[in-house]
Amino acid sequence: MSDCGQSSEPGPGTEAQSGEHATRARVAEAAVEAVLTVASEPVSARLLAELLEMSVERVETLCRELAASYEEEGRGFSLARVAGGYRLQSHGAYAGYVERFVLDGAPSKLSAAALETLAVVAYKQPVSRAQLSAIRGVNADGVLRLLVARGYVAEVGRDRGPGQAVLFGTTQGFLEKLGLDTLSDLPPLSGFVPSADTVEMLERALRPETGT
Amino acid sequence: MSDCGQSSEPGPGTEAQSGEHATRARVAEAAVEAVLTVASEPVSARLLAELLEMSVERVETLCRELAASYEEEGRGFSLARVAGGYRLQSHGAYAGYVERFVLDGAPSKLSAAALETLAVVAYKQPVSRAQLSAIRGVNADGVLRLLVARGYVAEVGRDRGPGQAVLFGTTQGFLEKLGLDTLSDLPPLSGFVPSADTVEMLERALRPETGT
Amino acid sequence: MAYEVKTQVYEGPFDMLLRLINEQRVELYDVRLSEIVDAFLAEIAGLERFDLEGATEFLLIAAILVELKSRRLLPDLESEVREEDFALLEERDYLLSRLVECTTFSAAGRRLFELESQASKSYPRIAGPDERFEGLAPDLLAGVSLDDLRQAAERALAERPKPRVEIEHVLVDEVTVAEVLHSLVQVLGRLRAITFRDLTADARSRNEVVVHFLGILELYKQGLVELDQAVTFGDLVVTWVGGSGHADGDSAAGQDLVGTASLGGSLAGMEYRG
Repeated sequence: MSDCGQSSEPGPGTEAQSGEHATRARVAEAAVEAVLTVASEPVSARLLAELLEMSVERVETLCRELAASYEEEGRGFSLARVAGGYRLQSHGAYAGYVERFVLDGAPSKLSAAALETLAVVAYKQPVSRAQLSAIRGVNADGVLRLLVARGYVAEVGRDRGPGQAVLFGTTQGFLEKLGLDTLSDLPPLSGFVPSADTVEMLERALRPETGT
Repeated sequence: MSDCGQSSEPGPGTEAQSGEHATRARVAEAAVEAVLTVASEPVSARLLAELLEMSVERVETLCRELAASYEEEGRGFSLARVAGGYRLQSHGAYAGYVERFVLDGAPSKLSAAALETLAVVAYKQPVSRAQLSAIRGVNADGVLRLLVARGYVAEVGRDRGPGQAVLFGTTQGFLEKLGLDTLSDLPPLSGFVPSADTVEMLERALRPETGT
Repeated sequence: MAYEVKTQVYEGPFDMLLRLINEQRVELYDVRLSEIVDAFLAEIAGLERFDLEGATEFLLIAAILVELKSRRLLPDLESEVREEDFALLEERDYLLSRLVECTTFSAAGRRLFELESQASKSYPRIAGPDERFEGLAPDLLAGVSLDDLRQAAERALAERPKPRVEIEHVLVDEVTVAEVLHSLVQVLGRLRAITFRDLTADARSRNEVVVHFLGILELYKQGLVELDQAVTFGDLVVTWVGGSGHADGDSAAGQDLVGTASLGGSLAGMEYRG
């Protein structure tokens, strides 16, 4: 076999036909599959809706159902919604095989300091160097440069105040790397405020009494 | 939904488990799906057999069955055997949608990161993945795969050192697209060009950047 | 508990403090100020422009820490509340609020890490259209000029993170409090009483004297020695009251004291650099 079946039915605008590729819904599903197969970046629901000539809502329902069916069937790929669009990706359960194949070597992990700075940018964006440094207690330039080079963070504008400080924010790549659809999918910051116990522990550690 | 289900079982060498990703055959099938999902080039049966730790014959049977099942289910993608390997591609029946997508929706410009990587390959070829990553300060694999898939960059040899890293260079197609006769027609770089030693030093300097 | 702090240029004072306080569960007086100072100095050294605001901020925090540390280290001779204690309390509240903020973002950073680890198990499909659509696919190089390419190369080759200058090896801990404690416990257990002058007669440097003094202070704090000084600036007599069981340097007391080694190390390091 050189290619597995090239029947020539439903293009866009083609009436759904009876048979295997029959129902309208199945055609739409398959069309989404075809488009995502050739995409190299997440495809927005809006663009899919345009291509399929249906409403954005219907596309979203359809993609959700398709994703669920892949999961249920135990497929090696999954349909994920990231960075404002849909994409096909390998299923996390088969990361072992894929990693052997792509030979990436594990991408170098961010240091704790870099992650913390990234968190500040993510939650406080747009944010200036000075604001970052103030929160972390040291100059943030080195870490910031690393985050920019790795594509997590980018300049997003200038402060209108005096000095016109450069402002930083997270990128599309940040969303993709974290598997998030939009920034509003970030877990709420309030969930990370330390507990009363922890604060008390910190407070005790700072208490200037003589310990014994 | 930001990501569609991430169970964490069968890696290579993992015993097949009961449940959704249950049978050994289903695991192998899903592993093939996962690998083909991320592959930009056809993957040989031999390589698949190696990854899956099974015989080439079994891989071929498995791929044939998988291809037939996609066809039967009326999927928008098909598993094709081309040029000595297997790949996922959009199903011919949905070419109309794909064409519209390619014309209207696909990115029409190289990203800044991709252009920089391409430029580094052009000027510093032959270069290895590791050198590229070191120069750009980021893992260059994803971008490199895209450039290879688009035919701008290709493997041009192997490093003679230990590890025999794959070396990349630009293609004839690249020269044609830019209207160049030979690589020596590239405009000269101004300023600092790091030597191989410097690149190696940078690589080393980047290494301790891993998490605490 | 013994611990080692790896100075990482990119880790700031707050990180360091928090890590020590939170995870290592050490007391504040165990925090190596020199680590913090070194990290900060290294940062400053790498700057093209001196960051006055950052430096001031840092000095304030360092000053608070030194103050808090010295109070914890010295015996509680007078317990009356002095006026400056209020100022200290205020500073402490300030430091506390900064640490809480920092803790919050630390936790958020760890969560981001988890999200990324999870997401990185899935690799995106980036194959693009196959050759059937080649004629249609926009040429990604369309509109890219040779000059664009040259500039991209120069950008990529220039925008390298600066190699870090390793500074760890600059610090030479000639002798640590941990080592000194070990020998002090043995010597004192044997001799019972000795003047500080005699105790440090063999010291090769002022560092060693300082480290011995810190060791003695620590033993005093643990109630293992008594100190007697007849006249101001007179000889300090150190008397062992810890019992004979402590003559073994590996005793529980010895273990407990290891944390203080960091302080000795830090002072030795600073002295060395000065």
